Parts: sequence; structure tokens; C-alpha cells
Amino acid sequence: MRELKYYQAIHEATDLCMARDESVYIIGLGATDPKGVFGTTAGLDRKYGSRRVMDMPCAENGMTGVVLGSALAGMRPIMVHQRIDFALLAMEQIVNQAAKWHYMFGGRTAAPLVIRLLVGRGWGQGPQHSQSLHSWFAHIPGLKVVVPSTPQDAKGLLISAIEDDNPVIFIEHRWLHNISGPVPEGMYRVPLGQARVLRPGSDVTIVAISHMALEAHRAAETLAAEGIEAEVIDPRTLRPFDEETIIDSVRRTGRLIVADTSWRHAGFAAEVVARVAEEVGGSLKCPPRRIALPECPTPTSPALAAHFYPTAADIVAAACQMVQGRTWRPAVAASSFCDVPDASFTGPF
Amino acid sequence: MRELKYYQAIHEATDLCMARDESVYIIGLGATDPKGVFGTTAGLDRKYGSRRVMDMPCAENGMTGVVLGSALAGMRPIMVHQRIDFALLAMEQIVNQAAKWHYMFGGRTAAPLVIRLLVGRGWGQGPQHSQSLHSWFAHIPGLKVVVPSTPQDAKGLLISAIEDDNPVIFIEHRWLHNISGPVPEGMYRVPLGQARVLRPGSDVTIVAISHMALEAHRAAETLAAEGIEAEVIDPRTLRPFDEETIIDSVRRTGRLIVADTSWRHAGFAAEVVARVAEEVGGSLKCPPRRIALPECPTPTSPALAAHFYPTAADIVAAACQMVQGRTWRPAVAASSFCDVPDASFTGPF
Amino acid sequence: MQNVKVKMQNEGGNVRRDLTRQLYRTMLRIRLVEEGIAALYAEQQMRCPVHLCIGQEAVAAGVCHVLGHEDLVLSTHRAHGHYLAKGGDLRAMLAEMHGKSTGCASGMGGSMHLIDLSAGFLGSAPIVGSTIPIAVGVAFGRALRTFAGREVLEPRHGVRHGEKADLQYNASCAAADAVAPAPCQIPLAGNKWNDAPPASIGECVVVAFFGEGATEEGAFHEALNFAALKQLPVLFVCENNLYSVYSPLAVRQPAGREVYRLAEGHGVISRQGDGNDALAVHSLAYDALRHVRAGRGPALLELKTYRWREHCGPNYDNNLGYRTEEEFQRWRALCPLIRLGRRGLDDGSFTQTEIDAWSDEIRAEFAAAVQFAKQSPFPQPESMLPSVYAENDSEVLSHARAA
Amino acid sequence: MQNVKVKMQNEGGNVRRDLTRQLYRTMLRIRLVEEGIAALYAEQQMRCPVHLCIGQEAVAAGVCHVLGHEDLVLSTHRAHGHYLAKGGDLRAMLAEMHGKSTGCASGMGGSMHLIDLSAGFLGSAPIVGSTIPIAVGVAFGRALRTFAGREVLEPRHGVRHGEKADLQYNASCAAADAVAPAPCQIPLAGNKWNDAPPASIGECVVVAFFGEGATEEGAFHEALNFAALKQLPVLFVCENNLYSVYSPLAVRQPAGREVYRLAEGHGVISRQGDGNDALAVHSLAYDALRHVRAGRGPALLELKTYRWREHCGPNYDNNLGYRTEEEFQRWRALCPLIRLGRRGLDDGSFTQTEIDAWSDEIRAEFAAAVQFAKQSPFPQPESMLPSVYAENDSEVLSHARAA
Ligand SMILES: Cc1ncc(C[n+]2csc(CCOP(=O)(O)OP(=O)(O)O)c2C)c(N)n1
Ligand SMILES: Cc1ncc(C[n+]2csc(CCOP(=O)(O)OP(=O)(O)O)c2C)c(N)n1
Ligand SMILES: [Mg+2]
Ligand SMILES: [Mg+2]
Repeated sequence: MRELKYYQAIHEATDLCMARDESVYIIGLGATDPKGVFGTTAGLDRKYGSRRVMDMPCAENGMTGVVLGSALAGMRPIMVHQRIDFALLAMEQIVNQAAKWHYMFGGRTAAPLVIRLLVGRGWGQGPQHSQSLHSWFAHIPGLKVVVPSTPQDAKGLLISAIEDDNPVIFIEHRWLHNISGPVPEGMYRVPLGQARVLRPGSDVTIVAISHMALEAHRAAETLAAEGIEAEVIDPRTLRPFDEETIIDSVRRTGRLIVADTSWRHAGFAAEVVARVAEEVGGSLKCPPRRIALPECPTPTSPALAAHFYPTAADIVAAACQMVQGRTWRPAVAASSFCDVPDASFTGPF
Repeated sequence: MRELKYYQAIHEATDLCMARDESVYIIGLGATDPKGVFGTTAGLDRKYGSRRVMDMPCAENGMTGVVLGSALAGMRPIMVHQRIDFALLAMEQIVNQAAKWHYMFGGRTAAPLVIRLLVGRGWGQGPQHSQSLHSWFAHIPGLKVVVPSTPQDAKGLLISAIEDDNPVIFIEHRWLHNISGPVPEGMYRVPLGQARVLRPGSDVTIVAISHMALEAHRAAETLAAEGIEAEVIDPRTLRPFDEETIIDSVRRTGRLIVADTSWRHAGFAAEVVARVAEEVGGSLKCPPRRIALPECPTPTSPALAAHFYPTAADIVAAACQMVQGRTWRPAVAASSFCDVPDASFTGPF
Repeated sequence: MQNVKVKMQNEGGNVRRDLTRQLYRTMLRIRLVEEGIAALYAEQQMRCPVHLCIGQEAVAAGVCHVLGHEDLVLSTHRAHGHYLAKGGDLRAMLAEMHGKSTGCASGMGGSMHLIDLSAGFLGSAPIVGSTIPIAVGVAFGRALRTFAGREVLEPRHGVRHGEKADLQYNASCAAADAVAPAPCQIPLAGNKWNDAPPASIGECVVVAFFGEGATEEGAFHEALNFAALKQLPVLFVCENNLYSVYSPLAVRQPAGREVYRLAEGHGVISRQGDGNDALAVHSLAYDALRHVRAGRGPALLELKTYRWREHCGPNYDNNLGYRTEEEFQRWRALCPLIRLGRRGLDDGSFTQTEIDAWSDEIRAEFAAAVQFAKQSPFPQPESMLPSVYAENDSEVLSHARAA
Repeated sequence: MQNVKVKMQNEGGNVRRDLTRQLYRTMLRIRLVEEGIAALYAEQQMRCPVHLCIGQEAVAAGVCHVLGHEDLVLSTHRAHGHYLAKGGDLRAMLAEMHGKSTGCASGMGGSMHLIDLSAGFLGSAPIVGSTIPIAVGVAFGRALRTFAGREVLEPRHGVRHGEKADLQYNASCAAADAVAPAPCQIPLAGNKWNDAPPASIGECVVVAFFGEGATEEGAFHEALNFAALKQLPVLFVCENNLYSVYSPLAVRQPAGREVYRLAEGHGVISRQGDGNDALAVHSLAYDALRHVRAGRGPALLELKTYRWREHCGPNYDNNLGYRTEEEFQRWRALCPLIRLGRRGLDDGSFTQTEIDAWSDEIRAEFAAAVQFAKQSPFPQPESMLPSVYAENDSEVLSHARAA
């Protein structure tokens, strides 16, 4: 299958949906900018015109209301924010209004809209440009929450999100935008509410969210070399949530690691651990482990990035401990700053 | 010890702090109104004057910034919102700014402020006036989150919150305002970060948050009659979080029920279950249970209230199942609507 | 008064009288319904907060009279009057307040979440200010839909506003059309209605009703900026009743800065008027809608009025002391019903006998609606969870598509 | 140009020349520091987003020249110029950008979170609009402290706003004081500086710097409303550089509605001016601060200027096509340094030799600061967690108390 980058997969999904349905439109700060929201909307303004791909005032809360209103009038908006942190301004419209509009009017209207939120990381994004807030959205009935980690899922899930008649929060981690992977051509849907087993294994189940799925995959490779077969599961959507796939896996492996891009305390990883504890807690071979952010805002200094963000190494260490009861040390120490995903990433964003 | 109502305890704590420290002031929609935010601020405006107890424009986000700024200038504001739902407008200032101000400037300034948020319930408060969002705040490093369930704790914790040099989210459930309990006179502090065992017991640990602590207490009484001794723990603060008290208890009882006023999915109850699973999961006698809201917005019809809100009966049923492996049925069916805490509560608010 | 009469005779007294009758009857219906609710509230069968609009009926009546069926309305916690004046179903409203499955929101919303899509009442919600950007979005979505597809979009953005007026609009406002609008009460230099003949076909408008408290919220400003930016057909109607719950304007907005000036700041044309004079409201709304329908962008009306009862609930609460009895009595004397009633009786628009007959009709209608509400079933517990999400390809969206 | 010279000779040429020298030197320092950062950025040792203010130096220089030490400033993502002009420590700024523990925010904040309490630079943050209400709150908090219950606050909050602060102000503005302010460029009826002799003693002010993009955020409006309501001593300074990232004003704000009009809507006195003319900025700021310090409420300045480099980062980006090369060149010709430089050379405020000497001094200062930054240690991993919460009764709050 041909390979696409994650950002290209998002672009393609958007393009296909826009071509098919004239009610789909894109709105966001910089949606029409020369960089096209890290490439995800590039050129769509020329293709579909200024009434279907548009910039907007810097007014996240009001514009979310506008987007909701347009959905009530029959449009299918895709709103995009370059950082999830900016959406903190729009929580009222998202949570009080959009999430509840269908329910609180007894199902008489619906609010089909997608809000794409980008999670920043690295190059000194710092405390206000790199939060991971998916746990918040996952808590709210009326929203659907999608956190794809592969190009193929990004495309299939975005198509499902756009076609869904409910508000869908679609979260993209900046360090995923440039990863490559096989992506089928044409329209296809990945249903909301189905986890995906990224890699089968029998010794430990690693549930990994968003960018941590990438780290988990890397960890699984290292673990294989250490004689441990890890099953890596990407939940893909956090609401609705596919509990079964995870429970089934843990039933087989008897061990659970949850790796999340957000803070541990009251974060989504707790939900995964809780579900497993409720369903198959009695048959676990060892206590479950969460790998998540330490309890502080993102420090800006590149010297602290390595200490703030957990990586594959942390997953490997946890798995070795759990499966083999031994301490694992990486062959080579992590090199220099851990504030870029690859050498091509040189800031300023 | 003399008894006070919960709202009076809050009033007294505020009064004492204001008398002691002139930098403490109260601001909020209706802070000076004739009803004094359900009695909690009544008369303080007359006592301390309009520069220390004040109303404000209907502008939750901007006013949170104002309150933060005033803290940077040496004041100790207490901001109050009559419904936590309104604070959704202020998430940006609370989470991006207030929670991080100390950290992101390398500890050079601090933001000592208290935001009191009231959780509505009953009498058709409906989807936009009765959410319980403590799980959100608990997720954010830099905030402290307090959810007192007794008058004594309400007073001691509010004093600690006001004296704390960090932003503290202080959450009051409307159905607690009118409960009575012993309250010591004068200044005393309940430290932030210590759970409280409301009732000792050996058979099952019930961790109950905010108003659910009341239900849990009721449940424990019923359970005692059924031959089950429940230990009821009120965490009191959700960040910082006293894990030890809970773990110790579960170590003894081997059973855990978590009762929360918020939605189950990705809610705070999951954090409690996760901690227990991580620490003592192996020694549990049966899987832990969460009792929380069903996954829908609050329906307004009084006929649905009984089906939406879990009560003592749900806790009793869960405990009987877990401890004695049997199904429990309440002696009498719940009477009429469950949309008021007591007969004195007749709306409209 | 004499002058008015003479003027009316000159200008088509019948039309004017029809208008007066209609406005009066609409206000009377709102008043009697609200009073009926207040009277029944103590029964404790309407178990939800209610925000009555007694004293403020002229705004709902005057503005909605100028609206056609295709025009849409959104409102706030204080929505009963707007809902009724726009043609919302009374029985469904009362059933909603009783928490019944026959309610306009199937019992899920209560008094603060009214909706009647068939009447063009698109919804109300009690978070202050929040429905304003949503209303703007509805207008925006309509505009996008109307012009979606190819370059069809361009003409509109090229803002060649121009010639033809909306037939629909003219039909529904026939009565008003013949009446010369009353002179604007506050002449504002550089901020004039542009009522040159419209070029594009007249547009349907979206009306956002809100209180003056909402103008303190950032959402209001963000909405105005966007409506002005895109020149959307939105009429913002601010009912300035001087209070937000118990808080007077003085503790919330700078002294001497009138609310409507905020709109000017955004480049949105605005007017201030007497919100207790139904004919004046009608006239201002008529002018404003000419401007808006002509595609010349949004407009805002600030209408001064007064809430008689407590902020939330059925009672009077002047005893609380947040406002004076004198102030209340002053405004009570300006009762929109008494004022228009006197005028109508005076100029022969209607007789006392007619008023009495209307009252009887409305009371009977109300009683029947209450009976309907009480006899209706409560929603089933099983309905609580499945309705959280719209099913894809459900019928629900056809409303939006047809809207 | 001739006229200016003649006028200056008449009005105290020395004072004017001092002002010109100071403004020029401040701008030169900002320019050279920003260019220095741009040149070093490719080294990849400043690993954080940087928003350079090259081209916009006149605003920072002109406004901050009128501020005293007691006055406070808050800013945005584009804060370097404001920080430096207010007296922020250069070495600490560069160390911060290098992520070092000697940084002004101990490496926790980076370029977007500058602070220097001892210089009265209270902080900057990159969420658009959000520092505006915080700035208003600082002014509000100060006002509350000043008036809060008589004596008790005194020990704790030391400063009695008044004489001392005022002197400070007069001292720092001595040069300006003697210069007759240039006539206001846009006469606005009914919106006049009120510079009658102040009733209360002169107040310290808080200045909020922000871009025109921030005026689209609700937070801006909520802040203005509150500042106007409480008549707080806040100067709002909007640098209108026509763009928000790549988005021109045309897609964000209604055509023909100038930014400063928004302030008028709120009843906040406002002026628009040439943000690339340091003397004009100074003069507007001088007038505005007279009004503000007199306790007559907040004021807003909209200063038109232009960002030369890319929104974020060290390069030029006109090649991207979001703005034209012509537009850029037009603004480049209006370079605030060239303009004031010409004037200063012309009227003898300074000589080219002096400029060269200043440049050398600044370059040396910059080089030393970079060296300091590079040689400083990174923060220790152990410092990451403990600093999340302020310890109660820590020293930290004494700053606030003394502020
Ligand atoms: C965002 C928000 N803040 C506060 C409230 C509480 N509240 C309910 S109605 C109301 C009064 C609003 O005043 P106004 O907009 O003038 O409407 P009125 O009640 O006078 O009709 C307030 C403050 C709310 N519902 N939403
Ligand atoms: C609330 C929010 N929305 C969006 C952004 C992304 N953003 C960063 S800087 C910027 C430009 C703001 O423009 P303006 O206020 O004019 O400042 P300028 O960059 O022109 O100095 C934007 C949109 C942000 N930081 N915060
Ligand atoms: Mg009002
Ligand atoms: Mg700008």
C-alpha cells in the first residue's frame, strides 16, 4: 500500500469529505495560511474557495458558538485550533452547548461538527502550548473523542468524525504529523469506538494513547529483543470507548501498562486501569502501571524535556520489571535534548 | 460542640479570614446580593464594606484574569460562582494562567486565590446548571482542589484554602449547604491533602466524594443493620490527594467502592480505583466498584432525577453484593421525585 | 395622543389599528400565560426554575411581529415571551415545564430550554450570552448553505447589496409596511440605517434576544465582531431591564456608557428605545430589519424595560431591598399592556369587550394547555441514555437542511 | 522637517534632544538585541519559539519612556521590546531563551514568559488577549490595597502610592514634561483627554501591551468594561501590525471599523497614532498617562506598526505570499530607527559617531549577555517538580506586597 504522512492522511480525508458533501467546511485561525495548519489544510482553500476554507477572528469561544450555529443550520463544520490550549477559551460552548444541544432539546436538532485540536510538544512549547487535555473531553457525555496515532487511522477516523452527526473532538499530536504509514486510497471509515491492536503479544498489554502509541510500538520492539512479547493497543477513541478489546487482551496477558500523553492524576490512564481492575482485576499477575506526565506544567527548558516526557524506555523498563522482575537499563544513554521528534524539527514551532 | 449548617461554616471561615487579613476580599456575581450566595456571604458586605465584598460584571473569564491580577498585586481574592457550569467560561484563565503563573515564571510570583464553585442539583437544574466538574480541576498541576462534605471540614478547609499561596478550587454541592454538623469555634485549619475517615469499618471501604459522602454515610448505617461494617472515607481534597488513608483502609477491608457526584467515564472515581489497583490490587477480595452518574447530561424532568442520581441505596446494594454476595432490595420504594434534598427545598433554585 | 390619532387617520388607520390589535393580543397572551404559570407554580408540579417576563412583553411582541415564518429566533433563560410571540406551541411549552415527554424538548430541558423548530424558534439556553454567537452562526450557516457550491458564493461576498426586498418578509409585515416608522428616538451621527432599496433578494434574519447582562460577556463581543465582519443578517435585541439577578447596572457597567454604544464600537448599527412601548419597539424593529434584510449587515436594538417579578420564580421580591418599591411602581405605571391598551381603546383599535373576549380565549387556551401538560406522561427512564447522541443519518438533520 | 526644527528651538531644544537621544538609543538596543537573537537562532541553542519585534520598536520605546519605576507592564508572546524598554535585565532574558536556570523565569518559561519584577515587568504570556484582564486586575489589586482598611495594610503593602511614585514618574519623564505634546492626530468629538489637575495624587499605572489580534478576544472586552467601570489606572496599548500570524485584518475585523473605536464603545478614551514614530508615540502616551494618572480612568492607544520578520522565528517570510513585498517595503521605509535617526542627526540630537558608539556598546552588552547565557547551567531535573506550588509564607509574596 502507498505510504502517506499523518498530516497528508488528514488532508486527504478532509479533501474527500469536502468533495462529497458541500456542507463540509473548514474554519480556524490559519486554516488558509501558507503553511496550511502544518500541511493538513494546504491548498484546500484554492480548491474549494474562500467560503469553504476560511480563516477567522481570534475568538475561540464565540467562534465555537458560530460553528455550532452553522451546524444547526445544516452545515458540517470542521474547526481547527493550532493548539489544544487555545480551546480552553471555548470550553463553555463545547461542553455546555455543543455537547448537550441534541440531548437538552429532546433530540430535535443535532450538532454535527468536528473540532480538531493539536497537541504541541518540544522546542520550548512550554506551559501554555503543549497540554494534553483529552481526558477532559473524554469525561463529557455528548462529545466523541478521537486520538488517532497512525496515518491510516487518522484518515479513517476523520472521515467518520466528519460524517458523524455529533460533536467530535479530534486530537492530533504534533509529533505524529510527520510519521509515515500505509494509507488506503479513497473513502473508508474507521468506526468511532473501536480500539486497534497495533501489535499482538502474550506477556503484557500496553494501552497507549496518541503519541504514546508510537513509543509503545518502539518499546515492544525492544522488549521482543529482551524476550518479552508485548501486545500494544491503541484505543483510538476515548469516548465511545472500546473496553472489550483491552479486557480481552489483559485476560490473556495478565499484565497492564497504560501509557498516556497527559498528566497521570485524574487522567485517562486511570480510566483504563479502573476498567481493567473492575473487570479482570482478580486475574492480574501483577499490579497495573501507568506511564504518564509528572505532575507539573510543561517546563520550557530543553534540558528538562527528557525528564518531563516519558518515552519507550520507560515502557520497556516497566514491562521488564513486571514480566521478568528485573531492572532494565537502556544500552546507550539518551542523547542530548529530547525536545524534537527528529532532526528535521528545528523550531521555532 | 455547637452545630452549624454547612453554609454557615463557610460564612464563618470567610468572616474570620477577612477580619484577620485585610487583603482577603470576595468577588462574584451576587456576592453582595440579598441572599448572599445561599447565605455564605450574607451580611459580609455590610461588615467589611463594598471594597471587600463586591459584585462583578457577568464576565467569568475576564474577571478571573482580574482576580488573578489582583492576587499578583498582593490581594487574596475569593471568587465565587453560583454554578460550576459558569466557570467553563473561565477555564483559560484558571488552567493556563492561574495554575501555571507561579511555575512558569520560575517561582517569582504566586497567585493566592480561591475560586468557590457551587454544584447545582435538583428542581430541574438541568443540563447546564448541575454538572460536577471536579475531575477536570483535579487533573491540573498547579491547582489545589477541595470538595468538603461536612460543615466542620468546610470551615477548616476554606481557611486553609484562603491562607494557601496557590490557586485553590473550592467546590460546594448545593445539597450540602443546609446540612448541620458540629463546628469548632474560632480559627482552625484542616490541611489540604488529608482524607478523613468519616466512619470506621472493616468489611468494605467506601470512598465518597462531596455530596456522595452523605449518601455513603447513610448507606453505612443501613449496611450496619445488614451486618456489614463499612469504612467511609471522604478524600476532602482531590489535589493534593491523600492516597495513604485509602490504601490503608483497603488493605484492611479488601473491598473498594468509590461513589462520585460526577460522570463515571474518565471521572475522579477512576483515579481512586487506579491507585488502589496499583498499590493493593492483588489483595482485593473482589473487584472494585464505581458508583457515579450515567453517561448523559442531566435530564431536567423530575421524573428522571431518581434514575440519574445514584443514592445510598445504590451503595448499599453494591456493598451487599460485594461482601455477602447477595442482592439487596430497599424495604420501601423510593417515594415520588428525588429532585429535592428535603421538603424545605421547593425551588425555583 | 391627539397627534397620534390624527397622524394615524392620515396614514391608514386600519393598518395601524390592525397592528395595535395584534401587538396587544400577543402581549396579553404572554402576560396571561406568565401569570398563569406564576399562579400554578406553588403546586410544585413545574419543578424547574422559571424566569418570567411579565413587564417585558412589548419587546417580544414588537420584534416578533416583524418576523416572518422563515426567520429564526434564539433566546435565553427568560424565553417564554419570545417563544410565544414567535409562534411556539403553548401546550408543548407547558408540558416541558411539567417535565413531560410531550414537552417541546421532551422533558429534557425545562423552562430554560425551549424549542419549536416549526415556528422558527431554534432554542433557548440559560448560560448568559452563549446563544448570541450561536445565533450568529445560524445566520452564517444559512448564508454558507445558500451560496454553497461553486462561485455562487462570490456575488454575496462582493457585497453588492441592492434591489429586491423579501416577499416573505413583506407578506408577514404587510400591516407594518404601511405605517410610517416613528422617528428614531436617539439620532446618532454616522450611524444611520441604510435603507436604500436592497439589491439582493431580501434575506431571512436571525434574531438573538438577550439581557443587558449578556453584553458584559466576551461571547457577545466576539459574536458582534463576526456578524459585522461577515455582514450577517442578524438582529441583536438587548432587553435592558436594569438588573442581572439582583445586580444593578451600576456595579457591572461604566456609568454613563449606554449599552447600545457597545455595538457602535463594533461598527454595528444600533438604536435605543422604549421597550415598554410595543409600537415603538415595532417601529424600531421594522427599521432595523429593513437594514438587515437588505444585506447591509447586523443591527442591534437596546430596549429599556423592567422585570416585575423576582429574577427566577413566581413571586414579587421588592421586599429584598435590591431595588426600591418606587422604582418598581414607576415602571409598573409604564406597563406595556396598559399603555397600548389605553391607546387602542382610545383610537378604536379594539373595545374593552374585545379585550375581555381575548382574555377569556387565552385563559381557556392556557387551561387546556395545562390540562394537556398534566395528563401527559413523564419520559420513560429508558429514554434517558439513548438520546445522548444523534444517530447518524437520522431525521433530525433534515430540519436543519430544510431550515 | 524645517518646521519641526524651528518649533523645537522655540520649545526647549535640549529637552527635546534628550528625549530623541533616549528614544533612539532604546530602539537601537531593542533592534540590535533582536537582530542578535535572529543571527544566533540557527545555532539551535535558543530552543523555544521567538516572536521578534523588529520594526515595532517605537511603541515599546515611546510608551515605556513615559513610565516610572513604580509603573507596571504586562505583555504577550511578542514581549522582548517591552521587557527591555521597561528596564528588564538583558542577561536574564537571554539566559531564559537558552533555557538556563539563570533565566528571568529560571528556564521554566522561555521567550514567551518574560518577567523582571525589579523592573516592574510583571510578566508576559502567549495566550492571545489573556494578559489584558490580568493587567487590569493588577491595577485593581493595587487600588484595593491602597484603600483597603486604613493602617493595617500599610506595613504589609509598604508603598503609599503618591508622592514617591509621582516623583519617580516626574523624574523619568523630565525630558518629556517640557515638551509640548504633538497635536492629537485624530480629533474625536466627545472623547477628550481629561487632563484637568488631578484630584487624587498621581497614580501608578499598569500598561497592557497587546496586538490587534487580541482585540478580537472576549477577554479584551471584559477587561475594558471592568477597567472603565472601576476607572482603573490602566493604559491599554494595542500594537496594530495588521496581521495575526498570517491573517490580515480583513479576515478578522469588519472593514472600516478602526480598532480604537472598540474602546470608545466601552467608554474608554482612545487614540490612534503612528506606531513607527517614536516621538509621536511618546507624545500620545504622555497625554494618555496624564489622563490615567489623574485617576480619570483607563485609556487606550492604537499604534499602527508592522512586523518585519516572520511571525515566529528569525527569518523574513514575505516569500510565503500572505503579504506583498511592496507592502513590506513601504513599511520598511517607515523604519522607526531610520526616521528618528534622520531627525536626530538633522536637529543635532546626536551624531553618527554617537550612534556608532551606542551600537558598539549594545553589541558588546549583547555579546556578554549571550556568553552569560551560554555559560549558565541548565536547571536541575530535581527542580522540575518542587516548584509547582508556592510554599505558604514564602518570600515570593513579598514582591507582591512591596509592588
Ligand atoms: C455565564 C453565566 N453567568 C451567570 C449566570 C447566572 N445568571 C442567570 S440569569 C442571570 C442574569 C443575566 O442578566 P440579563 O442578561 O440582564 O438577563 P435578565 O435576567 O435580566 O433577563 C445570571 C447572572 C449564568 N446563567 N450564566
Ligand atoms: C487564544 C490564542 N489563540 C491563538 C493563538 C495563536 N497565536 C499566537 S500569536 C497570534 C497572533 C496574534 O496576533 P496579534 O495579537 O495581532 O499579535 P502579533 O503577533 O501581531 O504581535 C496567534 C493567533 C494564541 N497564542 N492564543
Ligand atoms: Mg437584565
Ligand atoms: Mg498583530
